[in-house]
Amino acid sequence: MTDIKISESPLNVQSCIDWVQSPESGGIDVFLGTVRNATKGRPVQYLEFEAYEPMAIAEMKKIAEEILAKWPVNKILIHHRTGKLGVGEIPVIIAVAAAHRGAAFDACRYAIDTLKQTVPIWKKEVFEDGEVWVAAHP
Amino acid sequence: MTDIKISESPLNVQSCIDWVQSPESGGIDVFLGTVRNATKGRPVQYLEFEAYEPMAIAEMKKIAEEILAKWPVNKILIHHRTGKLGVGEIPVIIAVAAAHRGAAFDACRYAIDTLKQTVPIWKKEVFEDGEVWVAAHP
Amino acid sequence: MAKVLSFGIAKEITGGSVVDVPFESGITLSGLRSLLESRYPRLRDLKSFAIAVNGEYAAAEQLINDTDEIAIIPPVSGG
Amino acid sequence: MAKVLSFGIAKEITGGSVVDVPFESGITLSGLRSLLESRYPRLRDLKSFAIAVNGEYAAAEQLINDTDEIAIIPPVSGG
Repeated sequence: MTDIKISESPLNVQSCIDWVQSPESGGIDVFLGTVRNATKGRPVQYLEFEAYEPMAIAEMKKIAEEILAKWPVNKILIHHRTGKLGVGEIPVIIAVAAAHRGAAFDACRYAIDTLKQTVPIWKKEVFEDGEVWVAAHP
Repeated sequence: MTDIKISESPLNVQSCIDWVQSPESGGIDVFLGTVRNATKGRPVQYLEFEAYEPMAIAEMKKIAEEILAKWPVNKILIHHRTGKLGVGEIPVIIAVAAAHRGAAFDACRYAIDTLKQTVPIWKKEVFEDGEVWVAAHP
Repeated sequence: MAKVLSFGIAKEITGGSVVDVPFESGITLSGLRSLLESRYPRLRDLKSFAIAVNGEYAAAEQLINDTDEIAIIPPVSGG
Repeated sequence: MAKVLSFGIAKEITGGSVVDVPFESGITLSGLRSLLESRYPRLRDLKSFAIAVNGEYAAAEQLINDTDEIAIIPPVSGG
Protein backbone atom coordinates (compact mmCIF):
# COMPACT_ATOMS: atom_id res chain seq x y z
CA MET A 1 0.00 0.00 0.00
CA THR A 2 1.21 3.46 -0.80
CA ASP A 3 0.25 6.95 0.36
CA ILE A 4 1.65 9.74 -1.82
CA LYS A 5 0.82 13.37 -1.25
CA ILE A 6 1.92 16.92 -1.99
CA SER A 7 0.57 19.52 0.37
CA GLU A 8 0.93 23.19 1.23
CA SER A 9 0.05 22.48 4.87
CA PRO A 10 2.52 21.33 7.52
CA LEU A 11 3.17 17.59 7.46
CA ASN A 12 2.14 15.59 10.50
CA VAL A 13 4.74 12.99 11.43
CA GLN A 14 2.59 11.10 13.89
CA SER A 15 -0.26 10.57 11.45
CA CYS A 16 2.22 9.38 8.80
CA ILE A 17 3.63 6.83 11.23
CA ASP A 18 0.13 5.75 12.24
CA TRP A 19 -0.66 5.16 8.57
CA VAL A 20 2.35 2.92 7.84
CA GLN A 21 2.06 0.85 10.98
CA SER A 22 0.51 -2.58 10.67
CA PRO A 23 0.46 -5.82 12.66
CA GLU A 24 2.54 -7.50 9.93
CA SER A 25 5.41 -5.03 10.28
CA GLY A 26 8.31 -5.39 12.68
CA GLY A 27 10.18 -2.27 11.69
CA ILE A 28 9.50 1.20 10.34
CA ASP A 29 12.11 3.52 8.96
CA VAL A 30 11.13 7.15 8.73
CA PHE A 31 13.12 9.85 6.98
CA LEU A 32 12.34 13.48 7.73
CA GLY A 33 13.90 16.27 5.74
CA THR A 34 14.24 19.41 7.85
CA VAL A 35 15.09 22.95 6.82
CA ARG A 36 18.62 23.84 7.94
CA ASN A 37 19.54 27.27 9.20
CA ALA A 38 22.50 27.67 6.85
CA THR A 39 23.98 26.52 3.53
CA LYS A 40 27.77 26.53 3.36
CA GLY A 41 27.82 28.87 6.33
CA ARG A 42 25.36 31.36 4.82
CA PRO A 43 22.30 31.86 7.06
CA VAL A 44 19.04 30.72 5.42
CA GLN A 45 15.89 32.70 6.11
CA TYR A 46 13.44 30.28 4.54
CA LEU A 47 13.02 27.86 1.65
CA GLU A 48 10.38 28.02 -1.00
CA PHE A 49 9.27 24.77 -2.66
CA GLU A 50 7.51 24.55 -5.99
CA ALA A 51 6.21 21.38 -7.65
CA TYR A 52 4.96 20.36 -11.08
CA GLU A 53 2.30 18.64 -9.11
CA PRO A 54 0.68 16.00 -11.33
CA MET A 55 4.06 14.86 -12.62
CA ALA A 56 5.62 14.96 -9.15
CA ILE A 57 2.83 12.76 -7.80
CA ALA A 58 3.29 10.37 -10.73
CA GLU A 59 7.07 10.18 -10.18
CA MET A 60 6.62 9.59 -6.45
CA LYS A 61 4.18 6.79 -7.24
CA LYS A 62 6.75 5.27 -9.57
CA ILE A 63 9.30 5.26 -6.76
CA ALA A 64 6.84 3.56 -4.43
CA GLU A 65 5.91 0.95 -7.05
CA GLU A 66 9.55 0.21 -7.78
CA ILE A 67 10.18 -0.28 -4.08
CA LEU A 68 7.23 -2.64 -3.71
CA ALA A 69 8.63 -4.68 -6.61
CA LYS A 70 12.17 -4.68 -5.25
CA TRP A 71 11.91 -5.10 -1.45
CA PRO A 72 9.58 -7.04 0.87
CA VAL A 73 7.93 -3.99 2.39
CA ASN A 74 4.32 -3.59 3.51
CA LYS A 75 3.59 0.12 3.28
CA ILE A 76 5.25 3.21 1.85
CA LEU A 77 4.31 6.80 2.49
CA ILE A 78 5.85 9.81 0.73
CA HIS A 79 4.56 13.28 1.62
CA HIS A 80 6.15 16.45 0.30
CA ARG A 81 5.35 20.02 1.15
CA THR A 82 5.29 23.05 -1.10
CA GLY A 83 5.37 26.78 -0.37
CA LYS A 84 7.45 28.68 2.14
CA LEU A 85 9.13 26.69 4.92
CA GLY A 86 11.05 28.19 7.80
CA VAL A 87 14.07 26.71 9.56
CA GLY A 88 13.16 23.45 11.34
CA GLU A 89 10.07 22.80 9.21
CA ILE A 90 9.68 19.49 7.39
CA PRO A 91 9.65 19.49 3.57
CA VAL A 92 9.48 15.72 3.21
CA ILE A 93 8.47 12.63 5.15
CA ILE A 94 9.14 9.13 3.88
CA ALA A 95 8.00 6.20 5.99
CA VAL A 96 8.44 2.53 5.11
CA ALA A 97 7.13 -0.39 7.14
CA ALA A 98 8.37 -3.94 6.60
CA ALA A 99 8.40 -7.27 8.38
CA HIS A 100 12.17 -6.90 8.82
CA ARG A 101 14.19 -3.76 9.29
CA GLY A 102 16.77 -4.23 6.53
CA ALA A 103 14.17 -3.79 3.80
CA ALA A 104 12.66 -0.77 5.55
CA PHE A 105 16.05 0.98 5.75
CA ASP A 106 17.06 0.12 2.19
CA ALA A 107 13.72 1.17 0.72
CA CYS A 108 13.49 4.42 2.68
CA ARG A 109 16.95 5.47 1.62
CA TYR A 110 16.28 4.52 -1.98
CA ALA A 111 13.09 6.57 -1.89
CA ILE A 112 14.70 9.81 -0.73
CA ASP A 113 17.76 9.37 -2.98
CA THR A 114 15.54 8.77 -6.01
CA LEU A 115 13.08 11.52 -5.11
CA LYS A 116 15.95 13.99 -5.12
CA GLN A 117 16.94 12.86 -8.61
CA THR A 118 13.67 12.45 -10.44
CA VAL A 119 10.70 14.17 -8.79
CA PRO A 120 9.94 17.59 -10.32
CA ILE A 121 10.07 19.68 -7.17
CA TRP A 122 12.35 22.68 -6.81
CA LYS A 123 13.56 24.70 -3.87
CA LYS A 124 14.77 28.23 -3.65
CA GLU A 125 16.95 29.20 -0.71
CA VAL A 126 16.23 32.69 0.49
CA PHE A 127 19.09 34.50 2.24
CA GLU A 128 19.13 37.96 3.75
CA ASP A 129 20.83 39.32 0.66
CA GLY A 130 19.59 37.18 -2.19
CA GLU A 131 18.08 33.89 -3.30
CA VAL A 132 19.25 30.80 -5.14
CA TRP A 133 17.42 27.96 -6.91
CA VAL A 134 19.23 24.96 -5.47
CA ALA A 135 21.25 22.86 -7.94
CA ALA A 136 20.17 24.95 -10.94
CA HIS A 137 23.61 26.03 -12.10
CA PRO A 138 26.89 24.10 -12.43
CA MET B 1 23.97 15.26 22.27
CA THR B 2 22.45 11.98 23.29
CA ASP B 3 19.21 10.95 24.97
CA ILE B 4 19.20 7.36 26.24
CA LYS B 5 16.30 5.89 28.16
CA ILE B 6 14.69 2.65 29.26
CA SER B 7 11.08 2.94 30.25
CA GLU B 8 8.09 0.82 31.17
CA SER B 9 5.70 3.41 29.73
CA PRO B 10 4.73 3.68 26.06
CA LEU B 11 7.29 5.56 23.95
CA ASN B 12 6.17 8.80 22.36
CA VAL B 13 7.45 9.13 18.81
CA GLN B 14 6.59 12.80 18.40
CA SER B 15 8.45 13.90 21.50
CA CYS B 16 11.49 11.85 20.42
CA ILE B 17 11.48 13.59 17.05
CA ASP B 18 11.03 16.98 18.69
CA TRP B 19 14.08 16.26 20.84
CA VAL B 20 16.42 15.35 17.96
CA GLN B 21 15.37 18.20 15.71
CA SER B 22 17.68 21.20 15.54
CA PRO B 23 18.28 24.11 13.18
CA GLU B 24 21.66 22.62 12.21
CA SER B 25 20.11 19.38 10.96
CA GLY B 26 18.88 18.76 7.44
CA GLY B 27 17.80 15.17 7.89
CA ILE B 28 16.48 12.88 10.60
CA ASP B 29 16.31 9.12 10.33
CA VAL B 30 14.01 7.41 12.78
CA PHE B 31 13.78 3.68 13.32
CA LEU B 32 10.79 2.25 15.13
CA GLY B 33 10.64 -1.36 16.15
CA THR B 34 7.07 -2.61 16.25
CA VAL B 35 5.64 -5.81 17.67
CA ARG B 36 4.62 -8.16 14.86
CA ASN B 37 1.55 -10.34 15.07
CA ALA B 38 3.41 -13.54 14.18
CA THR B 39 6.82 -15.23 14.20
CA LYS B 40 7.36 -17.78 11.45
CA GLY B 41 3.62 -17.97 10.96
CA ARG B 42 2.85 -18.58 14.64
CA PRO B 43 0.50 -15.92 16.08
CA VAL B 44 2.11 -13.82 18.82
CA GLN B 45 -0.06 -12.68 21.72
CA TYR B 46 2.41 -10.28 23.27
CA LEU B 47 6.11 -9.77 23.95
CA GLU B 48 7.72 -9.31 27.30
CA PHE B 49 10.94 -7.31 27.52
CA GLU B 50 13.39 -7.48 30.39
CA ALA B 51 16.54 -5.38 30.79
CA TYR B 52 19.64 -5.43 32.97
CA GLU B 53 18.97 -1.76 33.25
CA PRO B 54 22.18 -0.04 34.40
CA MET B 55 24.27 -2.10 31.98
CA ALA B 56 21.76 -1.66 29.15
CA ILE B 57 21.86 2.10 29.61
CA ALA B 58 25.67 2.01 29.65
CA GLU B 59 25.80 -0.10 26.46
CA MET B 60 23.33 2.20 24.69
CA LYS B 61 25.46 5.19 25.70
CA LYS B 62 28.51 3.43 24.25
CA ILE B 63 26.68 3.00 20.95
CA ALA B 64 25.74 6.69 20.90
CA GLU B 65 29.30 7.77 21.75
CA GLU B 66 30.75 5.53 19.05
CA ILE B 67 28.36 7.04 16.54
CA LEU B 68 29.28 10.59 17.53
CA ALA B 69 32.94 9.67 17.01
CA LYS B 70 32.30 7.97 13.68
CA TRP B 71 29.71 10.07 11.81
CA PRO B 72 28.95 13.80 11.57
CA VAL B 73 25.63 13.64 13.41
CA ASN B 74 24.15 16.22 15.75
CA LYS B 75 21.81 14.30 18.03
CA ILE B 76 21.07 10.67 18.84
CA LEU B 77 18.15 9.33 20.82
CA ILE B 78 17.70 5.69 21.84
CA HIS B 79 14.64 4.76 23.89
CA HIS B 80 13.76 1.17 24.75
CA ARG B 81 10.71 -0.15 26.51
CA THR B 82 10.43 -2.97 29.00
CA GLY B 83 7.48 -5.01 30.21
CA LYS B 84 4.58 -6.43 28.25
CA LEU B 85 3.97 -5.08 24.74
CA GLY B 86 1.05 -6.01 22.54
CA VAL B 87 1.03 -6.28 18.74
CA GLY B 88 1.69 -2.89 17.13
CA GLU B 89 3.36 -1.41 20.19
CA ILE B 90 6.84 0.10 19.94
CA PRO B 91 9.71 -1.55 21.85
CA VAL B 92 12.41 0.75 20.50
CA ILE B 93 12.85 4.17 18.93
CA ILE B 94 16.14 5.36 17.53
CA ALA B 95 16.34 8.83 16.06
CA VAL B 96 19.42 10.44 14.55
CA ALA B 97 19.65 13.99 13.26
CA ALA B 98 22.50 15.15 11.03
CA ALA B 99 23.34 17.98 8.67
CA HIS B 100 23.20 15.51 5.77
CA ARG B 101 21.02 12.45 5.40
CA GLY B 102 23.71 9.86 4.62
CA ALA B 103 25.18 10.07 8.11
CA ALA B 104 21.72 9.96 9.71
CA PHE B 105 20.82 6.74 7.83
CA ASP B 106 24.19 5.07 8.46
CA ALA B 107 24.22 5.94 12.14
CA CYS B 108 20.61 4.93 12.77
CA ARG B 109 21.11 1.56 11.16
CA TYR B 110 24.36 1.00 13.01
CA ALA B 111 22.60 1.86 16.27
CA ILE B 112 19.80 -0.70 15.90
CA ASP B 113 22.13 -3.40 14.52
CA THR B 114 24.55 -2.92 17.42
CA LEU B 115 21.81 -2.63 20.03
CA LYS B 116 20.54 -6.03 18.97
CA GLN B 117 24.02 -7.49 19.44
CA THR B 118 25.30 -5.89 22.64
CA VAL B 119 22.59 -4.33 24.80
CA PRO B 120 21.43 -6.63 27.64
CA ILE B 121 17.72 -6.63 26.90
CA TRP B 122 15.75 -9.83 26.34
CA LYS B 123 12.39 -10.56 24.87
CA LYS B 124 10.06 -13.45 25.39
CA GLU B 125 7.47 -14.20 22.74
CA VAL B 126 4.22 -15.37 24.23
CA PHE B 127 2.05 -17.59 22.02
CA GLU B 128 -1.32 -19.09 22.78
CA ASP B 129 0.32 -22.41 23.61
CA GLY B 130 3.71 -21.48 25.01
CA GLU B 131 6.51 -18.97 25.25
CA VAL B 132 10.04 -18.61 23.91
CA TRP B 133 13.00 -16.44 24.92
CA VAL B 134 14.05 -15.13 21.52
CA ALA B 135 17.52 -16.21 20.28
CA ALA B 136 18.30 -18.11 23.50
CA HIS B 137 18.83 -21.53 21.96
CA PRO B 138 20.71 -22.62 18.82
CA MET C 1 2.27 27.12 -31.31
CA ALA C 2 2.10 25.38 -27.93
CA LYS C 3 1.93 26.30 -24.31
CA VAL C 4 5.10 25.42 -22.41
CA LEU C 5 5.11 25.17 -18.62
CA SER C 6 8.18 26.18 -16.76
CA PHE C 7 9.22 25.83 -13.14
CA GLY C 8 11.85 27.01 -10.69
CA ILE C 9 14.74 28.82 -12.35
CA ALA C 10 13.24 28.07 -15.79
CA LYS C 11 10.22 30.19 -14.93
CA GLU C 12 12.53 33.13 -14.33
CA ILE C 13 14.34 32.47 -17.60
CA THR C 14 11.24 32.17 -19.77
CA GLY C 15 9.48 34.98 -17.92
CA GLY C 16 6.39 33.06 -16.82
CA SER C 17 4.99 29.77 -15.64
CA VAL C 18 3.24 29.29 -19.01
CA VAL C 19 4.69 30.70 -22.22
CA ASP C 20 3.61 30.36 -25.83
CA VAL C 21 6.25 28.80 -28.05
CA PRO C 22 5.62 28.55 -31.80
CA PHE C 23 6.62 25.23 -33.37
CA GLU C 24 5.27 22.72 -35.89
CA SER C 25 3.64 19.54 -34.63
CA GLY C 26 5.87 16.57 -35.37
CA ILE C 27 9.09 18.19 -34.19
CA THR C 28 11.36 15.89 -32.20
CA LEU C 29 12.06 16.55 -28.56
CA SER C 30 15.67 17.39 -29.43
CA GLY C 31 14.40 19.82 -32.08
CA LEU C 32 12.18 21.46 -29.49
CA ARG C 33 15.11 21.61 -27.07
CA SER C 34 17.24 23.53 -29.61
CA LEU C 35 14.33 25.84 -30.33
CA LEU C 36 13.85 26.56 -26.61
CA GLU C 37 17.58 27.11 -26.16
CA SER C 38 17.73 29.68 -28.95
CA ARG C 39 14.58 31.40 -27.75
CA TYR C 40 15.78 31.42 -24.10
CA PRO C 41 19.62 31.32 -24.25
CA ARG C 42 19.99 31.36 -20.46
CA LEU C 43 18.65 27.77 -20.42
CA ARG C 44 22.16 26.86 -21.63
CA ASP C 45 23.62 28.19 -18.37
CA LEU C 46 21.74 25.60 -16.33
CA LYS C 47 23.49 22.50 -15.06
CA SER C 48 21.01 20.61 -17.26
CA PHE C 49 17.33 20.63 -18.11
CA ALA C 50 14.85 17.98 -19.13
CA ILE C 51 11.63 18.29 -21.08
CA ALA C 52 8.52 16.50 -19.93
CA VAL C 53 5.74 15.64 -22.37
CA ASN C 54 2.34 15.01 -20.87
CA GLY C 55 3.83 14.64 -17.43
CA GLU C 56 6.56 12.15 -18.36
CA TYR C 57 10.26 12.56 -18.98
CA ALA C 58 10.60 12.27 -22.77
CA ALA C 59 13.34 10.81 -24.98
CA ALA C 60 15.29 12.89 -27.53
CA GLU C 61 13.70 11.20 -30.56
CA GLN C 62 10.10 11.49 -29.30
CA LEU C 63 7.78 13.44 -31.65
CA ILE C 64 5.90 16.35 -30.12
CA ASN C 65 2.48 17.72 -31.01
CA ASP C 66 1.37 21.22 -30.15
CA THR C 67 -1.51 19.74 -28.16
CA ASP C 68 0.92 17.96 -25.79
CA GLU C 69 1.56 19.37 -22.36
CA ILE C 70 5.19 20.38 -22.51
CA ALA C 71 7.20 21.36 -19.44
CA ILE C 72 10.75 22.58 -18.96
CA ILE C 73 12.26 20.71 -16.01
CA PRO C 74 15.40 22.37 -14.63
CA PRO C 75 17.53 20.34 -12.16
CA VAL C 76 15.18 19.14 -9.44
CA SER C 77 15.92 19.82 -5.79
CA GLY C 78 13.10 18.43 -3.70
CA GLY C 79 13.48 16.75 -0.35
CA MET D 1 30.20 -16.62 47.90
CA ALA D 2 28.77 -13.97 45.60
CA LYS D 3 25.43 -12.89 44.36
CA VAL D 4 24.92 -13.58 40.66
CA LEU D 5 22.23 -11.78 38.69
CA SER D 6 20.51 -13.60 35.91
CA PHE D 7 18.14 -12.50 33.19
CA GLY D 8 15.83 -13.87 30.54
CA ILE D 9 16.22 -17.59 29.98
CA ALA D 10 19.14 -17.64 32.46
CA LYS D 11 16.78 -16.62 35.25
CA GLU D 12 14.68 -19.68 34.51
CA ILE D 13 17.78 -21.88 34.47
CA THR D 14 19.24 -20.62 37.75
CA GLY D 15 15.85 -20.41 39.38
CA GLY D 16 15.90 -16.73 40.32
CA SER D 17 16.99 -13.26 39.33
CA VAL D 18 19.65 -13.29 42.08
CA VAL D 19 21.30 -16.50 43.23
CA ASP D 20 24.15 -17.15 45.65
CA VAL D 21 27.12 -18.87 44.07
CA PRO D 22 30.04 -19.92 46.27
CA PHE D 23 33.50 -19.20 44.84
CA GLU D 24 36.86 -17.84 45.99
CA SER D 25 37.81 -14.28 45.17
CA GLY D 26 40.54 -14.21 42.55
CA ILE D 27 38.93 -16.79 40.30
CA THR D 28 39.19 -15.98 36.59
CA LEU D 29 36.11 -15.28 34.55
CA SER D 30 36.61 -18.53 32.64
CA GLY D 31 36.88 -20.35 35.97
CA LEU D 32 33.63 -18.80 37.10
CA ARG D 33 32.05 -19.75 33.78
CA SER D 34 32.97 -23.45 34.28
CA LEU D 35 31.66 -23.28 37.82
CA LEU D 36 28.34 -21.80 36.67
CA GLU D 37 28.06 -24.38 33.88
CA SER D 38 28.54 -27.29 36.29
CA ARG D 39 26.14 -25.78 38.82
CA TYR D 40 23.53 -24.99 36.13
CA PRO D 41 24.15 -27.49 33.29
CA ARG D 42 21.30 -26.11 31.16
CA LEU D 43 23.44 -23.01 30.55
CA ARG D 44 25.34 -25.25 28.13
CA ASP D 45 22.19 -25.61 26.01
CA LEU D 46 22.12 -21.88 25.27
CA LYS D 47 23.38 -20.54 21.96
CA SER D 48 25.96 -18.70 24.08
CA PHE D 49 26.17 -16.70 27.26
CA ALA D 50 28.39 -13.89 28.47
CA ILE D 51 29.27 -12.84 31.98
CA ALA D 52 29.22 -9.20 32.95
CA VAL D 53 31.29 -7.92 35.87
CA ASN D 54 30.18 -4.64 37.41
CA GLY D 55 27.99 -3.90 34.43
CA GLU D 56 30.62 -4.53 31.72
CA TYR D 57 31.25 -7.48 29.44
CA ALA D 58 34.32 -9.16 30.93
CA ALA D 59 37.25 -10.97 29.32
CA ALA D 60 38.04 -14.65 30.03
CA GLU D 61 41.23 -13.88 31.96
CA GLN D 62 39.70 -11.18 34.15
CA LEU D 63 39.95 -11.89 37.92
CA ILE D 64 36.70 -11.79 39.89
CA ASN D 65 36.09 -10.80 43.49
CA ASP D 66 33.06 -11.90 45.43
CA THR D 67 32.17 -8.23 45.95
CA ASP D 68 31.83 -7.69 42.17
CA GLU D 69 28.39 -7.47 40.62
CA ILE D 70 28.26 -10.54 38.43
CA ALA D 71 25.55 -11.13 35.85
CA ILE D 72 24.80 -13.99 33.49
CA ILE D 73 23.96 -12.53 30.07
CA PRO D 74 22.21 -15.01 27.77
CA PRO D 75 21.90 -14.08 24.06
CA VAL D 76 20.38 -10.60 23.95
CA SER D 77 17.26 -9.93 21.89
CA GLY D 78 16.27 -6.29 22.36
CA GLY D 79 14.87 -4.06 19.66
